[in-house]
Formats: sequence, C-alpha cells, structure tokens
Amino acid sequence: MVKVIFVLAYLIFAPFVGALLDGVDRIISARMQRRKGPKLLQPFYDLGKLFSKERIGVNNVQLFLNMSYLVILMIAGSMLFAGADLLMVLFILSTADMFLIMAASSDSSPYSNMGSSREMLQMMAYEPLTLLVAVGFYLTTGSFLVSDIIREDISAVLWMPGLLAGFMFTTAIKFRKSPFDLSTSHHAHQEMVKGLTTEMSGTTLAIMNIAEYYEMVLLLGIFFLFFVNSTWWSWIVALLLCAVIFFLETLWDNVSARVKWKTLLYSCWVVTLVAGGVNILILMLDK
Amino acid sequence: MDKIRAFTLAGRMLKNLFRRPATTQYPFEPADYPERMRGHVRIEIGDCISCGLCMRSCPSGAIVVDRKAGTWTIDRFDCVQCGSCVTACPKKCLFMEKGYTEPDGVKKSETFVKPQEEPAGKTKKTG
Amino acid sequence: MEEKNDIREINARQFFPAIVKMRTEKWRLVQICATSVEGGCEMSYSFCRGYDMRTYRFVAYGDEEVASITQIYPCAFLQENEAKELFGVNITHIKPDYKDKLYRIEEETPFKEKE
Amino acid sequence: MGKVSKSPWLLHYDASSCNGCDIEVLDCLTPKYDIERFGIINTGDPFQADILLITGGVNSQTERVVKQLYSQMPEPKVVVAVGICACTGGVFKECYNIRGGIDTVIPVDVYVPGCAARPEAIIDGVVKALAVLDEKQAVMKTPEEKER
Amino acid sequence: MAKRSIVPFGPQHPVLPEPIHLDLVLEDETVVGAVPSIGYVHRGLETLVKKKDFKQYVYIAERICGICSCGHGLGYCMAVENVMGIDVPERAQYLRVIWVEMSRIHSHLLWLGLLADALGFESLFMESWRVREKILDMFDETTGGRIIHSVNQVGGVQKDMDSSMLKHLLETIKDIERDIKPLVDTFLKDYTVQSRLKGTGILKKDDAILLGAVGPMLRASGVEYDVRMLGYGAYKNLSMEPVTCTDGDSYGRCVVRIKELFQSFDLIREAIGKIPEGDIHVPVKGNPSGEYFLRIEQPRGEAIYYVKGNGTKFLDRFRLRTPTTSNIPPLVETLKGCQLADVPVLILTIDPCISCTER
Amino acid sequence: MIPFLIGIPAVLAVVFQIVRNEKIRGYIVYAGAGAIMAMTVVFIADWIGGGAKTWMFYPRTETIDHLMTAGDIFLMCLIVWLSVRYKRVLPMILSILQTVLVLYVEFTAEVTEGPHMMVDWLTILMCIIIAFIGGFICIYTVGYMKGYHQHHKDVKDRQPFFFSMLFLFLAAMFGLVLSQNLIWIYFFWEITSVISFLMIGYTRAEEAVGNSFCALWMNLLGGLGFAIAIVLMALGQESLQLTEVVSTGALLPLMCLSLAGLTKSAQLPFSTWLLGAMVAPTPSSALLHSATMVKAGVYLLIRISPALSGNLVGLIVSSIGGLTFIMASMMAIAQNDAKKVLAFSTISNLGLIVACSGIGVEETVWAAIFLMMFHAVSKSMLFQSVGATENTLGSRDIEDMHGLIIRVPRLAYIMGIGIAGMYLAPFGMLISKWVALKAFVDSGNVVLVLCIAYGSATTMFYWTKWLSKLLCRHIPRDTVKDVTRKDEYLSMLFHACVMLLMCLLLPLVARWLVNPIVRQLFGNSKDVLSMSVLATMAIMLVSIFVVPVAMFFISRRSHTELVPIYMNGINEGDNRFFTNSYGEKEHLYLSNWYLRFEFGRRHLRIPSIIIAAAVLVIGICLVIGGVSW
Ligand code: NFV
Ligand code: SF4
Ligand code: SF4
Ligand code: SF4
Repeated sequence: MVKVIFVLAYLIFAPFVGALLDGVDRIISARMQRRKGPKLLQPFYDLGKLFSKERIGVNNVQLFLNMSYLVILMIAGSMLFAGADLLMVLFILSTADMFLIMAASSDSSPYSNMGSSREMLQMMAYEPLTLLVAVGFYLTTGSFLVSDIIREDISAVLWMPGLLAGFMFTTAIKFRKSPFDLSTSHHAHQEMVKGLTTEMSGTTLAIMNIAEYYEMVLLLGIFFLFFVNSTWWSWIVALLLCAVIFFLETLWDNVSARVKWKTLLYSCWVVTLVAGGVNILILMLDK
Repeated sequence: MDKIRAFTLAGRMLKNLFRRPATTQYPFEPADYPERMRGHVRIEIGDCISCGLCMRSCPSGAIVVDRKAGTWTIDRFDCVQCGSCVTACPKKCLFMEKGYTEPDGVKKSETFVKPQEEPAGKTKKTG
Repeated sequence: MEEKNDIREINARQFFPAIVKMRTEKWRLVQICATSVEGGCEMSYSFCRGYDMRTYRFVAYGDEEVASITQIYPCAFLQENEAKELFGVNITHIKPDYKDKLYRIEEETPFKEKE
Repeated sequence: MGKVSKSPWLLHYDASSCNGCDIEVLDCLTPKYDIERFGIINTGDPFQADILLITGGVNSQTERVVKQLYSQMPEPKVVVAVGICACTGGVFKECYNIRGGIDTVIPVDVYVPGCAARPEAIIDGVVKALAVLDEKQAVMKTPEEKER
Repeated sequence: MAKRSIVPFGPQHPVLPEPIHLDLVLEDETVVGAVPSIGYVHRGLETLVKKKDFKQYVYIAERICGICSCGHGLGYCMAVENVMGIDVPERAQYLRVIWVEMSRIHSHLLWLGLLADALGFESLFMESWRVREKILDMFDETTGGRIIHSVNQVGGVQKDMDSSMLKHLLETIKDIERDIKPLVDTFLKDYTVQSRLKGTGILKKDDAILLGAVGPMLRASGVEYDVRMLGYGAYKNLSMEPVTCTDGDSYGRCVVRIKELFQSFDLIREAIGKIPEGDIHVPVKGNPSGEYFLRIEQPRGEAIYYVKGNGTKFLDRFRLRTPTTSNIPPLVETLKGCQLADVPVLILTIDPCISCTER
Repeated sequence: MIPFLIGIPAVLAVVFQIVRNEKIRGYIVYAGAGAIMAMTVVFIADWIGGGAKTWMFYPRTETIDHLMTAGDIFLMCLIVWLSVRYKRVLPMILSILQTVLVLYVEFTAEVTEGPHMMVDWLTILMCIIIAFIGGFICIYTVGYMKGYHQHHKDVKDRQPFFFSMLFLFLAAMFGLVLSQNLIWIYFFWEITSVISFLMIGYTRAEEAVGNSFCALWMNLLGGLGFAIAIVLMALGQESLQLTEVVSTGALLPLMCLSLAGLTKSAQLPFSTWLLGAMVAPTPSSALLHSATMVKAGVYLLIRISPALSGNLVGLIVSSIGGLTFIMASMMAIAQNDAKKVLAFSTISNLGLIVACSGIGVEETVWAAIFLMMFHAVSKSMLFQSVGATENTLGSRDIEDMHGLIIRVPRLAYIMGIGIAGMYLAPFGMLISKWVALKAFVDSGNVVLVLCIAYGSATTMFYWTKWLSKLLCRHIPRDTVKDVTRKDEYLSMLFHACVMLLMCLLLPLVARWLVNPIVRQLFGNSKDVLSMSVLATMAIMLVSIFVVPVAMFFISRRSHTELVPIYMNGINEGDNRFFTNSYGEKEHLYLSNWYLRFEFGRRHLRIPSIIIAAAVLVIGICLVIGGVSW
C-alpha cells in the first residue's frame, strides 16, 4: 500500500517538484550572476507555453520517441519509488536515454546528431559509476532492493562516501550542469545550438522537459538512498542533504566552464575508478 | 605561471548570492539618461528658415524640408541620431534630446509645420 | 600628421618578383587594395615589416590578367576574391577561388567604372 | 496575460547589422537589464522560439536565411526589427547590397528604432511584441474551437 | 577510413551574434577542414563615398561596426586629415585617445564575456558584461551614445569632456579594475577554463607573420607589433609597450587581451593626467585631394584606412582593411585539427568582427 | 540417434561434392537442414521422454577409435600439406606435435574405459543451437551465396565446397558437444579448426589465406593445449573422461583445457583470428561466430567451470574474459565496418561468458548460459542481416546504412531487433548481465566488477550509435533495390521470432532449460532469478514493447506540421543540402563517432594483447609451479 502511494506520489508530483527545483535553480543561478532572474514558477509557464504552441516537427517519429522516453523514465522512477531493484532501475534509465538519443538522431540534422553523439558519450562516461553505485548499495546492505536499502540501521553513505562523491560528480551530466552539459544545456548558454533538442519544438520539447524533471527527481531519489536509514529523522536529514547536493550542483554549474568531451570522458572514468573502484574494493574487503 | 585552481569563482558566486542584483527595474520604473544622450531630434520649428541644410547633411535621409509648404518632416524610424543635422543647422533650431522614440508596430514620421501666425502646430502622420 | 606613405609604382612584369622578394625578406602582407581608375584598376599591395610599411602599385588595364599571389601569401585569398568580385579585376588562380560568390551580391562589380 | 507571453523565447539573427544593435540585444540578457525576468530565454533555435529579433537590414545573402528561420518557427510568432537598419535600412539603404528593412522580406510586428537601439527600447519593443503574441495566439485558437 | 561529416556552421548561430559561416569537415568531433565564407553582413558601404560627402561619411564610417565604432570614426578622420594636411588640436588628440581606449576596454570586456559564453561559463559571461556596462554608461555620459558615439569629426572632436567627467571616468576605471580582478583570475587560472584554452589553436610566430595575423592574435604569437607605437595622435606622448605573449595558443590570446585591458586603464589614466586645455577642433576648409594609407590599432588589431580624394567633396575611394580580414586566414589554419567544441572558442580568439570585415 | 545427428550432415557434405546443379543443391540444403532440425527434435523428445536423465553411450568403441586415429593423422597430413604449400611453419609444427602427443596417449597409456558420449541438458541446449541456428544459417546461405557471387565476380565460385564445409562443420559440432571422451572431443575439435581454416580461406585472396593461417595456428595452439591435457589426464588420472577432469579438479589439465577453450573462443591474446575470419563470406562468419566454432570453446569452459570455481585457473580464465570483454568492446567503438563491429562485439561478449564461467558458481554459469543463447541468436541474426545488407547496398559500412529504415525497412527492423537483443533492457543480454554483475560482486572480484561496469558502458556506445544510424530518417542519395532472397528472410525472420520469444518467455526458458543445466553441472538446485526480479522483468518487457507502440499510436493522432530541419538557416529546403561557402549546394553528411584516436585498434590492440598474454603466461607458470591458491 505504501508502495502504491509512493509510486503515485512520484508519478504525480515528480514533474512539479522537478519544475520547482528548476525554477529555484534558475533563480539561484541568476542571483549568483547578480541578476534578478525569472519567476519561481517560470518552468511551469514555459511548459504551458510549449504545449500551447503550434505543432511543428521535422518528422513524425520524434514525438513518439520522446513520449517513449518519458514513459520509460516514469517506469524507472516508479520502480525506484516502489522499492524495486536498483540495478534494474538503472538499466531502464539507460534504456530510456536510448530513446532520447534515437529521437534526437531521427533526422539528419547536424546539430541534434552531434548532440546525440555527445549524449552517447556522456552515457558511456557515467554508466560505470552508476553501476558501481548499485553495487555499492548491494555490498553495504546485501540487497539491490530499494525497499531493503532504506531499512538499514545506518545510512549507506557511511560505507560509501567515495561513491557518493563520484555520483555527485557524474550526476552533473544528468542534471545537464556546466562542466558536463555537452549534449544540450540549460537556458541561454548553448553548446552548438541546442544539441539534442535542436529539432524539438512545442509539445515535443515539453515532453522532453517533463521527462528531465522525472529524471531529476529519480536521481535525487538515489541520492536520498545514500542518506536514509531506518530512523524517521534520517528522512528529513536526507531530504535536506539532497537539497544541499542540488545546490552544490548549481554552484558547480556556475563556477566552471564546459569541458570538452575528452576531459569529460576521462575525468568521469578516472573518478569512477578512483572514488568508485576504491570504495568498492574497501567494501568488498570489509564486508 | 601561477598554479591552476578549480572553483576559482566559487567565493564570488556565493557572495553574489547575497548581494543585491544589479538589475534595473526598467519597464516598471523609468530609466534615467545622461544629459548628453542622443535620443531624438527636436525642432524649434518657429526658428527654422527651411534652408534644407539639415536635410542635405543627414546621412540617412531622414529629414525632408519642404520650403514651399514650410514643413519639416522627420522619419523617426530612419533617424540614426547622429546629430549631423544639429551641427549643420545655421539657426541652431535643432536639438538632440534625451529619450528615444517609442517602438511601434508601424513606422511613423513626424511633420512639423512652420507656424504662419499661431504657435507651432504639430501633426502626426503615419507612413 | 603622419609620416609619408611609401608607395612604389611597378609594372606588371616586375610585380611577381617583387612579391617573392617581400616574402623572402619576411614582410607581412597587410592589405590589397583595388581602386578603379580610368580604363582599369589600380592594385596596391601593402607590406609591413616591423613598423615599416611599403606599398607596391600597378594598374591592371581592361581585362588584363593579374596573377594571384595566394601561392606566395596564402592569406591573400579573401582580399583577392573581393577585388575580383567587386572590381572585376581578372585575378587568376586564386586558391581557393570563390568564383565571384564571396559576397553573392546581385549587382555585378559595383565598384567598376561603368562606361 | 496569455500563455505565450509568460515565457517568450527569443531567436536573434543578425541580418547585416553593424553589431551595434546586436550587442545591445545581448546586453539585454546581462545583469543590468536581465530580460529573463520576463521569462525570456535567448534560444538559438528557431523551433523553440516565439520572438524573432532581427537586427540589420536585409541583403542578398541573408534574405533566404531570414525567410527560412521565420518559416521554421512555430505559430504564434512575432518579428521584432531592432535598430534603424532593421526598420528601414538606415544609413545603408543606399548601399548596393542592402534591400532595405526587414519588412521587405517578412512581416514585421514591432519596429524598435534607435541606432543603436537602447536596451530599454529593446525591452519596450519586446513588451509590445508580447501583446501581439497573445493576440496571435487568441486568433490561432479560435478557428480550432469553431471546428469542434 | 571513417566517413567525414560535412556540416554547416553558421550563419545563424547563437555562439556568436554575428553571422559567420564555415563549412566544416569533421571526423568525430575533430575538424579536418574548414572553409570560411563571408558576405552575410556585406552592405557595400565603401561605395557610399560617392553619395555622401566626406564630412557626412564619418557617420557612416562609425556605423561600419558597433564595437569598434569609435576607432572607425577616428581612423577615417585621421586619414582624411592626413590627405588634407590638417593638424588636430592637442586636446582633441588626447580626447580621441581616451575614447578609443575606452572603446578598447569595452571591446575586450565584451570579448571576455563572449569567450566565457562560448566556454559555457554563463556566470563569467554575465559578470564580464556587468562590468562592461559601466564603461558603456561612461560613454553614454561623455558622448551621448552607448554604442555609436559620433564624437569624431574631420578636424577634431565634437564634444569635450569637462573635469568632472574626467574624474568620473577615473573613478569608473578604478571600479572596473577592482571588479574584474577575480574574473581575470578565473580566466587565467581556473582549471576548466584552462582545459579549454591551453594548447588549442596554436599559431607559431612564423605562421602568424606569413598568414598576416594582426593585433592580439599576432602579439600572442610573440611578435611585437602594435600600431599605437607609431605614435599617432596623442600616443606619442604616452608611454606604452606592446603586450606580447609567446604561447601562441588561445590562452595566450586571452592573456594578451587581458593585459591590454590593464594597459588601457593605464593609458587613460596617463592621458587624463596629461590632457592640455585648448580647442577641440579646427575648422576644415576645402576638399580632400590625394591619397593616404593610414594604420591605427583597433581593439582587434591594425586596421588600414585608405582614402583617395579628387578635390571634390566626394571621395574617390575609401577602403578599409580590418583586422578581422587579416585574421581569418590564420583562423582557418588554427581550426584544422581542433575539436568541434573548440570551433566557437577559436573563432572567438581572433575576436572576429564580421561587420567590420565585410563592410 | 546420435549417429544420425552427426551422420546426416556428414553425408550431405559428401553429396554436395557430387551434385553440381545449383537448384538441386539448394533443395538438398533445405531438405538437409530440415532433416537435421527434425532429427534434433526427435532426439530431444526421445531424451526427455526417457526422463531427461544423463545418458552415457558407447563405452567400447574400438573401431571408431581407430577411425578417429586415422582421422587425426589425416588432418595432420592435410595441415602439413597445406602449410608446405603456403610455406608456413608454425601450423605444421603445432599440428605434428599435438598429433604425436595424442597418438602417444592412444597407443601407450592405460586408461580406464568409460562412456564416450553423453547427453545432458547442456548437450541438448547446444544441439538445439547447432541444429536450428546452424540449420537456418545453411538455408540462408543458399540465397546469400547467389548474391555474393553476383557481387564478387573476382572470387571463384566454389559453392559445393562451401556447402560441404558448412555441413561438415555442423557434424563436427554435434560430435563435439555429444562427446565425453577427451580423445573424441579432441578429434572433433581439430575438425572444426581445420574447417574454419578452410572456410576463412574461401576466397583464396592473399588476405584471406593469411588470415586463415592465423586462425589455424591459433586454434592449433589451443589444440596443443588440449593434447597436453589429454596426456596429463591419461598419465595423471588414468582417465580420459571430461567429467573426470571436472571431478578431480587437477589444475594443470584444467589449465590446458582452458587454454584450448580460450583460443577457440577468441579470447584476448588470440582474438586476432576471429577478426581475420571476417574476410570469409558472411554465412561462415555467422556460423563460426554465433552458433558453432566459438561456442565450442565456450561450451568447453562451461563444462569445466564447476572445477574452476575459486582456484587459480578460474581466476586466470575470468581475468582474461573480463579483460577481453572491456578491451574488445572499446575497440569495437572505432570500427565502421559492420562485420568488424560484430566481430569485436562477439569477442567481447564471449569475454563476458568466459569470465562468468571462470568464476564458476551457479549464478555465473547461469548467466553464461543465457548470454550464450542470446548471443547465438542475435549474432547469427545480425551477421545475416549485415550480409543481406551488403548484398543490397554493396557495402557493409555502417555509415552506408544511414537511413536504412527508409531504404530497406525490413532489413533495418531485423537488424534493429538483433541490436536491441544485444544490449537493450530488457532483452536477455541485460538480465544476464544483471546476474553476472551480482555474482561477480558475490565472488568478491573487484576487477571483474569494474570490467563489467566499464564494458557495458562501452558496449552501449557502439550499439547505440549503430542503432541510431539505422533508424535515422535520413533521405538517402539513391534508392536501392532489396535483393535479399526469400530464404534469407525466412532465416532472419526465424531468428527474430526466436529472439522475441526468448525475451517474452525468459522465465520459462530459465526454469525449463537453464536451471536444469545448472543443476546438472553443480548437482544442486538454487533459483538464480528471484521472483521479484522476474516481476521487474515483466514490467520492463511491457515497457519496452508496449510503450513505444502505444506512444506511436498516440502521437499519430496529433497533427504535426513538417518543416525543414535546422541548418543555421541555410538549409536548401530538402534537408539534404546546404549552401556552402562558395555559394553552392553542398551535400550534408553526418558520420558517427568512431573515436579512432582514443579507442582505435592501433592503440589498444598491442597493449591488450601484451597484458592478456602476460596474465596467461604468468598464470600458466604459477599453475605449473603448483602454487596452491
Ligand atoms: N575587425 C574589426 Fe573592428 C575592430 N577592432 C575594426 O577595424 O570590430 Ni567590429
Ligand atoms: S540626427 Fe542624423 S539621422 Fe537623425 S535626422 Fe539628424 S542628421 Fe538625420
Ligand atoms: S537646417 Fe535648421 S533652419 Fe535649415 S531647414 Fe533644417 S532645421 Fe530649418
Ligand atoms: S541601427 Fe545603427 S547600430 Fe543598429 S545595426 Fe544599424 S547602424 Fe548599427
């Protein structure tokens, strides 16, 4: 029953939470740049507008691929919130991303193809660490099941600080934050037009944005897992820490230039190896 | 060579977070402009002698002076606010003033008719 | 007031050797200027070394062929293409040759003296 | 306010401007004028744009580009001509390669005069454009409803 | 052998507000070939000398470009003055230097911002442009225009700066200097920025000379060449040394421009200290006859103005060779072998100004 | 029953040498393949009807033994002759050496007699793979070879030979998987080596000959390992039973057998041969690299895997497998030749399977078997579709497959299913990876965990880019006519259906086929896949099949205005051309990323070979030195 509530809550509220976070992010960024920034609800206005625009597209399949992306992401998220297998969630997550890539490369548009190539590269960069995170949870708690992980007596983060650091590092890719926002980027600072989203407009783009919100909440959910344990107050602490992490990502976005793909790939892999690998090794030796 | 650092801007960004934004309130509060601002050309039509020097000196041909009708017309959407006409006017009846021409959906020109007896008449014409 | 320009008039035959010499003496090509004159086009090639500037000049009459100097100074291609397109100077073997499509203007050779 | 006017996204194209208006357009994004206050994002992508900001007059090469960008924008869309060049061709209208203002190629909804157009004027122009945008959206909706 | 992608880059492109176009041949993300194209901003304003008299033409020359507008006005006026043999009053010369240096500051700050933007460093872009706003306000106050200043005229300048303005200017400069210190730190020392700039787009000294690079591009390759050293205008009374750097890469160009920024601050300070009282323009009589090639140092490098008069008030020929024209061939050279993500950055490191180039 | 399985293809092989008419040959192939499949079905039914117990056969087989000896000698002679003809020394030496060793054992050693053949669940699985996938490949070949020879006029038409080899290969494979006596296995093992050698050299082009010899010596090296294992077993344990090897668990013979397995399955220091084998006509690649040849190596390793658990040999095998997995998948990124990509991905996948069997616990073997099944089906399918595409397009460059979906949609769908099967959730590969990862973690092998983490990322990359290239709606420059023949489609469709069925029925397959195998190998039963995971699977299946379809129909309902794609405003209007710098039309071209300088074979091959070889050599030294683990 609780599960159902969680899943429903995720399905219903995730886009709202995501959009709100996006709004907060935009305001914080603006303030850091000494701008006034948009309104808090701006992401909602954006979505509203996108849905109200005329539907144009470069082909007929992009919309459906994007919708598949959205729905599969929703499934992945629901599984996470239903307490299912973490590894599976991550696998589905990458499957969802596949649809995004296919949507972007569904036409011979130079920029969106470039974006999709880069997106693939980014997937290659963050995949290892995400898998290792799941492994880390398995090693600390003895199960891939989210429902088991949250019932541990002590927070997983105590066992896997390296993985947390690594995960924060690579999630910048997923959050599309600055050093790693190669394939597309938020707001005004584009890399090569709009990367992946170059050919998306109106509804198609809105769907993609909503999917990103789902993904954002999903990722924050995984961060949440790091901190949560069987006590009730840990939930609050975890929520706060998730907020801190989100803030740190925003800060990071604002203090770094976008790197090139090689730097991205190598740094992510090295971080995976060092932070993730060592952490896993220690866990294996210890457990 | 200095050493390379990461997060060089972090301190400043965090500080900025608590500073007041540098943004003006513009459309909600009027902006203030400096004295010298070249905003738009104003004519003291009464002093104009319709010599046409301004018309000839205008690089973008925004001014039309009709000697016979005694009109002085400026196409606001053609004037580049260079001030050439102001310098050229022998009667010094042209002035560069603060404040720009409002954006509009149609291009407008303004015609000033030299007053015969009564004070400066002003008619607007769209074109 | 500035120092006087150093402009040397040469004829078309002396032109190429002069350019080659400039190259070997490591002069920097700074500009190529075409000016329409009576019956043709005056070409001025300016070079700099240090702060000195020297200009070679000759007049290409009518359809006279002018050899491109892109073999010697590859950076000349933009200005040569421009002279060709706007003035109708018959410059040959420019590399790369934009074939009068550098600016893609509608009017042909707008700078050329029209009879 | 309608839906579109709450989040108008810009597409900026330099048709053949002298950069003066360009940098003023960009300037609007920066802290002092920060048009993101109105939810404006400068997208580079016609597919996502609602307002086409054009600076500079039209010449033979940019004509097609302008038309194409315009055609790639989804309805409702408005065009704002920024700067005297974009309005009429300005000082360059007698040049052999200038056709004149933007309105010689695509319909313009708002003209922003000024050389260079001041950020304040650009903001005014955009605000004017928002009204037009809402109108266009309203028009766009009605026939649909009638069909139902 | 992998197939190579052939994609267009520009003209409509958000990295740069201007319509520059390149045909790029790519392998993965590596550029193996680039063909530049210009003409999207070509107006053909050189022919306008036939329609506007030489005094009017100043206003058109100023509108060649909105970034280096002040320099264009100056360059054109100086060329005409040289043809006509006019001696400009001292004070006017100092004022011109002050304005031109201000416009250099504005241009370089603008460039820094655009570079940051091309690097995807939004906050740095915003900060740079926020600082730049101060110099624009200063322009607004002293000349009446933020972008197009319309202060130069043949024979001098149109407007004077009184002492309160000069004082304000000094304060502003101090302000700017304080504000950009942390930004400069970021540009020169931040790891992510360095990873983008260091070692990309290397142009060797000999290549730079052969390909005709000018300005910061040339100086970053280790060639000491700054036309201001010729001592035109008031420069002959001011002390300055060309800024050079031997790296020859994007980072070097960034260093050179940043140093020039500080050099400009110093020049303005010095000029304000030395500025004499007196007239700001002399009357101009007669029409130009003769020709002259004039070099001045624009923010982007040496620009050459050619003026040929025939004794009427319409010039025979006006020609401008802008720094960007000269910098495009070296740009094409440095593009080969770089990454696609570097293309905007490399294009920016020459600080292109297409409207200047194409006129 | 068994003699038929081996016999029918063998006889057919002879028939092809006699029948020269193309038509008739085609029918014979159909009939033969059908017969083989039918036989297998009957055989399995018979076996299952008999209680699905492990059957042992032929305890005494004097005559056959002698025949095999003769066969061994014949093979040796053949190799020696060919080596002399093409002036290669290495194969000759290896061949003579191993034959002598085996003959030595046969004539001198005293071994306890035991059954020579055995049937259990693993055998059955292998038989199914060989019969059905192999059989359909044969059917496919009929159509393919016609097209092939139309394209490659320079290649001499030696189809009868080719078909003979195909069927002979099937025969040898049946023999191999059914045998239990090491000498018998060895005999079939050698046959497969030699036939693959002959098939690779089919075109007789210089490159082909070179590559075929490369394949030969590498496989012979494995054969030598096999021979040594036989000697060791005969002398040490006085037994030649494969089961004995497992049950005694002596390290040295295990090591030698593993070496044989590694070479056959083209693991790292030896993976060159598989890449070289790509010069052969596609059906032979399909056969060699999906259903048979390489599977022989994997089969052997799986057989002995219970003995590998937790010892040094297991460690070596799993390390090499892991290394191969990641290295090959990296190298695959830099390939644009479709067959090369398939080759690398084969190697890499086999690496994963090998790593799994090297760990040798229930879960990993479970995963290994699953991986093997999925790999067999989808690889065979991919090879076939690439072959068909090559015949249609005249190129097998992935770049040329740009927009295949609108040019040759049917092939594109088939290829797409194959690719999806290779890596997409929830297709089988992924679930196996899940199990493998879990098992690796349980076994505490951090290196393997890292390998799988990185390897799956790289795998994802090259498949995704291929898939997106296929599915791109790029308007091609020219239209092509699909020249794929019906029998080719039949085969590919069969594979596609099997693929989909396997995914849909995964839990059933697991329960009825894979679990029994594991149970038999390890002698106990344990459910590898828990119910919750299966439930997850179900959700995923629904998501992957239902969602896109549903979305497709939903999105169909909405009207979309089509506009030209964005090309900075200079699209010429038809999405293909843009205005270039010279003011002309230029064809837009988009290529995938190959990261040649980062993941190119040139950079990775030598280091990876050196590392793998070092691991192998050090491992062997340690084993010989008797270091206990
Ligand atoms: N190129 C150029 Fe300019 C400069 N500096 C001028 O001559 O910017 Ni628009
Ligand atoms: S300010 Fe300049 S453009 Fe405007 S009317 Fe006067 S001369 Fe003409
Ligand atoms: S120059 Fe002065 S006086 Fe002459 S027409 Fe113009 S405004 Fe009138
Ligand atoms: S209006 Fe003025 S500033 Fe704007 S582009 Fe035209 S000339 Fe430049």
